[in-house]
Amino acid sequence: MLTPGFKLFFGMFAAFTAAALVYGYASGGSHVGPISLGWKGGVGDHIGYGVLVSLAAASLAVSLVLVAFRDADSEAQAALSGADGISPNPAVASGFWPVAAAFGAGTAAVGLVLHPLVFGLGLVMVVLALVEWTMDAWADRATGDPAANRELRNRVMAPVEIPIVGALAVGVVVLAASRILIAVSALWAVVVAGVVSTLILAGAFVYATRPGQARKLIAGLGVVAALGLVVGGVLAAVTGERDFPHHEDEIHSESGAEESGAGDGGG
Amino acid sequence: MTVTADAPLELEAPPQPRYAERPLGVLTRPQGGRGWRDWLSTVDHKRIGIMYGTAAMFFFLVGGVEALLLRLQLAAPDGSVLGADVYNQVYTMHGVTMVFLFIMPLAAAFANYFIPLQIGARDVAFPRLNALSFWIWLSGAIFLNTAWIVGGGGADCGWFCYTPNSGVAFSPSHGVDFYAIGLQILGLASLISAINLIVTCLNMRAPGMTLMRMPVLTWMLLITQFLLLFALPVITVALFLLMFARLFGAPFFDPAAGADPLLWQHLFWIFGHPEVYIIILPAFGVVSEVIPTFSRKPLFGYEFMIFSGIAIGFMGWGVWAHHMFVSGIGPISVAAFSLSTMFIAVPTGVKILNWLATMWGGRLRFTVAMKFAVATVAMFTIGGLSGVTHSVAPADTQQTDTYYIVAHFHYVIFGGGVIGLFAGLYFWWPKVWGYMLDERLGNWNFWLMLIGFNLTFGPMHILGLQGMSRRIDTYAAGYGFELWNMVATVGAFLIALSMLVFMVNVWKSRRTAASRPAPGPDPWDARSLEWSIPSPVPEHNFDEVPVVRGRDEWWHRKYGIDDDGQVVRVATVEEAAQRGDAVGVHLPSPSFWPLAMAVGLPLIGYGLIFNLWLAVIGALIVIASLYSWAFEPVDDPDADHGHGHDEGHDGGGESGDGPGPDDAVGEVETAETDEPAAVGASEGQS
Amino acid sequence: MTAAAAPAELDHGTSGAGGAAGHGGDHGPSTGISHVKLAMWVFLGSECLLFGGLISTYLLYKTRANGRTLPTDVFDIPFTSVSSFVLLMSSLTMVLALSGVSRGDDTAGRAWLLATALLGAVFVGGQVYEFTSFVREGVAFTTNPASAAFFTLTGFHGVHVSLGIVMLMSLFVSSVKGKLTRNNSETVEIVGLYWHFVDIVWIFIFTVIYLIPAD
Amino acid sequence: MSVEAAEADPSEAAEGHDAHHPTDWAYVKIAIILAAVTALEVFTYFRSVLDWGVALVPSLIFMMVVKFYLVITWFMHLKFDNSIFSKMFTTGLILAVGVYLATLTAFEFFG
Amino acid sequence: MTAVGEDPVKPRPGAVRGLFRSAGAALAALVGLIVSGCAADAELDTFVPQGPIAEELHSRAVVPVFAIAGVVFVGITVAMVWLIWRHRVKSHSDGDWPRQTHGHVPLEIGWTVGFLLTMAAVAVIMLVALPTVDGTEANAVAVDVDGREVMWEPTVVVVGNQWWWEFRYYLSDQVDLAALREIGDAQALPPADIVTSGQMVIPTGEEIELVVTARDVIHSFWIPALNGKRDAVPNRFSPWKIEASDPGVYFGQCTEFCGLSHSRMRMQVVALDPVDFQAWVDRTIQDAAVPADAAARRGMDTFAGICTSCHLVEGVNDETYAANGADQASGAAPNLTHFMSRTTFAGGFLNTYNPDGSLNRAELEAWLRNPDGMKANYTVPGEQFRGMPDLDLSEQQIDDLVAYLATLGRPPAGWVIEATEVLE
Ligand code: HEA
Ligand code: HEA
Ligand code: HEC
Ligand code: CUA
Ligand SMILES: [Cu+2]
Repeated sequence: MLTPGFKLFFGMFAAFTAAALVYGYASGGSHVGPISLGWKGGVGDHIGYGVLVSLAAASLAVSLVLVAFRDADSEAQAALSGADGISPNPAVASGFWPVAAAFGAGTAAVGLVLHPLVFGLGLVMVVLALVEWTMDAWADRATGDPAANRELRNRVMAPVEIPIVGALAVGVVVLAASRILIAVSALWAVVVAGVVSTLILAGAFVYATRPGQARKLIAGLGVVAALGLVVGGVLAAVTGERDFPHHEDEIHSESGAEESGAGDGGG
Repeated sequence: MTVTADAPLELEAPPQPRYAERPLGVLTRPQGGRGWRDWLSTVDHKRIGIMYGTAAMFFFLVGGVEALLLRLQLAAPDGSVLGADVYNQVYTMHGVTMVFLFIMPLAAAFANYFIPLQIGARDVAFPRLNALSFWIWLSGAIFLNTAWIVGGGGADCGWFCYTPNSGVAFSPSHGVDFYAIGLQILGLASLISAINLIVTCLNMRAPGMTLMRMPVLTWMLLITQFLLLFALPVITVALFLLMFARLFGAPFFDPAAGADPLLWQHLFWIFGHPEVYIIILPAFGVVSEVIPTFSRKPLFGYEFMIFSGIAIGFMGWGVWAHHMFVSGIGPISVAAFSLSTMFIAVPTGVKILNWLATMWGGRLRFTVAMKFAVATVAMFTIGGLSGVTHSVAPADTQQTDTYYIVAHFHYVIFGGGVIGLFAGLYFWWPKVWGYMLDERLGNWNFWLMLIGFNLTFGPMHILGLQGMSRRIDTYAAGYGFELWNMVATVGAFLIALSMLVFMVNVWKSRRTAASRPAPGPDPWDARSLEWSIPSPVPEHNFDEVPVVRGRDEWWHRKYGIDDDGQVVRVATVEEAAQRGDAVGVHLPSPSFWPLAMAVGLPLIGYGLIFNLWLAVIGALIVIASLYSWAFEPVDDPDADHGHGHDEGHDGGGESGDGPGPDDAVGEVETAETDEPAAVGASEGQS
Repeated sequence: MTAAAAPAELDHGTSGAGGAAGHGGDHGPSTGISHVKLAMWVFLGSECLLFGGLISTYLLYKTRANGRTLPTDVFDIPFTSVSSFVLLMSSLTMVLALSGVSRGDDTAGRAWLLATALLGAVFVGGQVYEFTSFVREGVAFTTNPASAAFFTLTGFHGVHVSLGIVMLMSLFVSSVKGKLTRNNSETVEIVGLYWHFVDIVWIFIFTVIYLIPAD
Repeated sequence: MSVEAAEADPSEAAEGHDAHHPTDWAYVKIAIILAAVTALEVFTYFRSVLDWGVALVPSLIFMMVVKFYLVITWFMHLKFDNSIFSKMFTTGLILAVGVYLATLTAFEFFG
Repeated sequence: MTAVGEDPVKPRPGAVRGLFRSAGAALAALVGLIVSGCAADAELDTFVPQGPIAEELHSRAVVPVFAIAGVVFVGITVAMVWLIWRHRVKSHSDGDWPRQTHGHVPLEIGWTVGFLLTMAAVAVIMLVALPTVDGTEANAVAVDVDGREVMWEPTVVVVGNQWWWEFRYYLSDQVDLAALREIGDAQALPPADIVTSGQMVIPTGEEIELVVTARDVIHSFWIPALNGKRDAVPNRFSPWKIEASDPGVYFGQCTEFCGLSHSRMRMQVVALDPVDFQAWVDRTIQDAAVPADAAARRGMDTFAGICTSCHLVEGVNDETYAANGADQASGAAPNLTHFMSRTTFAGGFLNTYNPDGSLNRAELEAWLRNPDGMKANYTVPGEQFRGMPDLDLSEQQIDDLVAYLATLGRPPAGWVIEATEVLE
């Protein structure tokens, strides 16, 4: 039985290990050095790598201890208290949140040395995971009725999750589309936007009007298209933007105000 | 005035809060009751109205103390009570506080409390949105005033905050940021409330309550809501631009980048002028209820009163540049706006004469409320007439930005708006609280206020014509300003004294309420529907939704006119009034989400000013509350209302059978299911 | 109920109609229309002044270059035309979604809802692209009054579209969960009104800001 | 701003809601018109092909108004719905157009 | 002092004026009485016009509209008092009900039309009076500029700054409104023949066109005795005009809130008869000269070292000034070339001379010692200055500077000094 405590620390172990690896290479390590704890080759920054590896080791150790002693495990507790069955408190639903939280923490730690953005990302992950985890844990014990518990959990979390997930979904489409458009030439941008929207229209039309087979086909195609969009977006982002003519030097006579030397963005 | 409703409100046994038996712990839906916590989650339009009123009176004291500081500084030449810097902040915050945090919410209090009662409804169209409006307003008000503490001082740019003086370069403290963001928050509150009340007026009227039977107060409040509806987006745009200019360096008002400083002025005054009618129309409505009651005559020329109100509302949109006569907009614009401005005197004059004609031949009984109402007419006329002297643009070049203007607008705002609303306070006090205000103290209050007011602002006419500029923190001796400034300061303290008397009156009247006879439903022998139900008003307002057959419905239930044209009583108040004892009337369930959502908005504000993370947290709170709200059923399934009384009871015995049990309240609720769509959309505002 | 004692005809109102008898005791909305729909229309009336203010700001400032590049110099009309077209077609899909839902045809409703949201997303994506390219070409938010007004106006519109998309997605989700039925098709109608409004604002912007040449 | 007309008969209004709504095909037709007008609008941009001269701005405005009108009447159902909606909306619209046109004009007259 | 009693304005055609004139005169006389009774020398009094423009404005616009408003006020008030007196009762007894009147349409129409007609009259008043302040009159003043006769179309460019006014005279190369609008920016005005601040000098009997603008925020130019006010808006050049009939000093105050020391932003117009005016031009068109006195020379050096980053003394430090530019948000500080020729300084707010005509050393020194103490300002290091900063001058430096400043320009006539005597 994997207890939550185990999950947390094992997640942290995983994250710190990954962090150590990334950091080992990123700071200038070579070959298999970082994988082999510096046995075959070296790592860049020894101190940082060392800290991360020891953190990973510590987490692993704690996680093992926790699973060995079966903390907070209802079965264990039942056994301890001498009851002959599992207590009416239902088993804690298993969840990935501890792992996610730990992974976030690891990411944040890496961010500390790598880049503030990564740190922020990690922090956000930790917070999100902790919130979700807490809510799950709380809801799981709220009443004796799992359905009511789920309901309760949803009542609290859905208002946060739905808009965020919705915004993320839209954000992905928007981001991917804009990356693609900006990677291709101006003319192609027109074509891409036109084609994509025509496809959406056509797809919806077919889906809405043709029952049966066509529907499934469209749904399938839709999934493919969505994947394509994401992949395209990533590719486009990697390719980078096309070249833009820069108009900086154009001077407009009717600007209204004489150019006062300071005018840089009018800030 | 305090929020907690003690003795008088507990006439009926309140349902006990049932937190204890609730199964699901912390996030349960509030149940409603009479404890203080229930005020936080209430969606009852009456309680919301009371909260608006209480908060407004609090801010009246704040703005009033600011005014007293101004008057102290100006009492004598070379005053040294406040430095120039502080003076500028104080007068700015005085204007902003009085306009946005006192008189508008006080009018909102009347709107919330009395529109549903006057049209015979159980609540407003969107009860939770109503609560939301209040909480947003309150959080905005608090936000605005925290500038004193965390913003490095209040805004110091004047209440119309002309650019570029309000840009970062010229006003580097955060005061103006608080102004720009705070007013947006307040605007959002008023916008939501305007939509809500418009729908309420149009859609929730009792059977038979046609538009041309609506009481004048409701009518004026409705017009006010339309003005708010259309004026607020304009200032929102202005504030938005200002905010972007200050926080992100957008050159909207930067002359060096070629921007035009007059853009702000146009946007501000397109809002600003309708705003002054937003301030005055509710008071007009109050006066139109009080004068007929105490003249024992119906309002003279009802239709003309309504249409002149509408006309004022419309014309108010075409005059804004009269605040810019000297700003260099060119002679053609000046002439056009000067002309349009003058003619507002026509519908306003129609109102004045109709009030006089109502009194003409009446039996005028001068209760305190009546005194206030009549004083409103007199004082407003003075202010209106000085307004007409401004409207002549060439003459205004001598007047603008002097104390003559300050005199004008205090006469219309205080003499018209505030005194008018005080008439309303005295008039409806027994309806709201179940006890009368003491008339003797009320008289002291009235006379002190009237005399103090005229002593304060009367001399400002002279000061202005003698050339005293406004917004100056000191003036020199020898220009002839000394005497009248001193008089004005003395007057201001008389007003303060009158306010103290008012507070004593409230306190004393309440303490002695139990030992005096209860006012009953209709202490003044009044005319509109709210007087047909008990005082204080029971939570469900009407036992039975009344069926309306004419104007002044309640009066007609008490009196008839015989063949000689004589008034005869057909029913006593006791016979005609509702008892307020209906049980189990279906009411919308309370909710915490409006409050929660309102808390998020100032966080966004602070975030924009200090640290964007805060804004993210604020936004999360807002969004989460919004969705929680959307998922929350309008009707709490766990709440036990009903008792089987629902059906048929509201139907009102005589009204026969409609298709199905579609009582007004039921309609509220089904409709409300979709509310978040509207909310989500209005979010786009901020 | 003693009200019955009231005299029979006391109507001084100008309209004779609307007496109790005429209404058959109906206590529903006095106008017979839904609160929310009325509220939405009232709100849209207000929005006119909001967008009007931003549009006017841009029109006032559109040639104030502060010696630098104007938005009009970098407009990509062909692309914006496609964007406009996309948004216009999303209005069509929106109506079809409403029509589907109120017919009880959930599949169609869902498909069109999703299509509307996607078209909206393509539009916003196009706007992000447009903004980026403008910035690359030397027209940033603070470049001059014209650019600031341009970005504020179109950005504000973009935010409106995005909010609309989130609403549409929420509808889509509840439809998938089976909570959006013919009975509450009015919700779709309300969101639709908002959506079409955002579309007509763009109709206005496209003509007045993009197509009419700035002299 | 009278809504007297709106007070006719609620039940009928509620029913009318479904009864008078156009068919999907009608919507598609409207969309086709809209698309065509848009195409025409865009066409004006290619002045090398056809120069509209002084007619350009008026025709653009005209086309815009047509599109605007079609969307609000058909897609937003103003044509079929209670007239109170139109009143609310057009009040805002007219105010906005009037007030802002006046403002922009005022900037022209500065002299 | 009442403006109406001596009203010299030829009666204008227009029924309205005739109608309301007598009532107006009576009312205005009453108001004038109150005003004059309490103000010994109220230099800002708007009811004491001193030049033809202000007088016309007063008699054509102010008096008639006040008269109409007064009549309406009296009417309404009398009606109201009468109603209250006539119809008041102590209490309402059950049987005592008046006749229930609901309205009277002819009456309503009647008073609506009555108001419409009244307002139409007010409209006529406005339209008649508007050209008084807005129209311009083509005129020219012969001015001798460095021995050259110039027909000066009397225009003064008025520039608001935080918190002082600058007045620019373009005599030889005249600029007009259109040209200035072409330039578009008050921070980039072309050099002028005479630049002064705080005090505008004009010839009597001539309509002076003003072009009002500002360099930083909005201000408003107002000399109540000579005309109403006009805002000074950055990026905008607005026409305005003033005219004084008699020689004298006319006081004014900036009336648009412009930040911290708005209340201390004042100005005067000194009207001189044409001969004196020419003499003033002759004096002030000259550049400053290097002083002979040793202390003043030391002062000049100090000035060159410290003050020229903001102040210009023409003929002495043009280059340094051009090189340093101004640290002000407005890009400008008062031009001190003829400092002594004006009787007030620091935004028309402090006296340059004592009443006996001697230099007001105390205030000048105090100003140099701590300008902020005399007139609040924002001079935070690192930010753009608005106002004159505290420069940490030693007493020696201050003495020297005062000695130097005293050499810049010559004092005006004694009566001007006497008439100015601003009240702080
Ligand atoms: C409650 C608020 C309120 C109201 C109702 C009014 C009403 C009017 N106002 Fe006022 N006004 C303000 C609040 C208000 N105002 C404020 C706050 C400012 C200053 C803002 C600032 O600068 O800070 C201001 C400033 C202001 C100015 C700008 C002054 C300046 O800065 O230069 C002008 C100019 O025209 C003006 C005109 C009018 C007019 C013509 C009316 C008319 O509506 C008045 C109509 C009423 C009457 C005329 C009296 C009754 C009528 C009769 C008895 C009929 C007979 C009369 C005649 C035929 C003449 N007002
Ligand atoms: C609703 C609007 C409203 C109201 C009610 C008032 C009320 C008052 N105002 Fe008003 N005022 C404005 C709106 C209002 N004002 C606006 C918009 C401006 C323009 C701002 C600007 O230029 O930007 C302005 C500007 C303004 C100025 C000009 C400042 C300047 O230009 O430099 C002055 C100066 O005297 C002034 C004075 C007063 C006074 C004495 C009162 C009094 O009537 C207040 C009376 C109330 C009280 C006194 C409260 C009661 C207090 C107690 C009971 C507590 C007792 C406490 C003690 C005795 C300490 N106000
Ligand atoms: C950073 C700019 C700055 C510097 C340096 C500066 N001044 Fe000033 N000075 C000003 C400004 C701005 C004013 C106008 C202040 C006002 O009226 O509010 C002014 C006003 C004056 C005046 C009054 C002028 C008038 O006509 O109103 C005198 C005299 C003066 N300064 C002298 C000096 C002397 C002497 C020095 C050098 C020791 C000096 N100033 C340095 C900015 C400066
Ligand atoms: Cu300058 Cu006020
Ligand atoms: Cu106004």
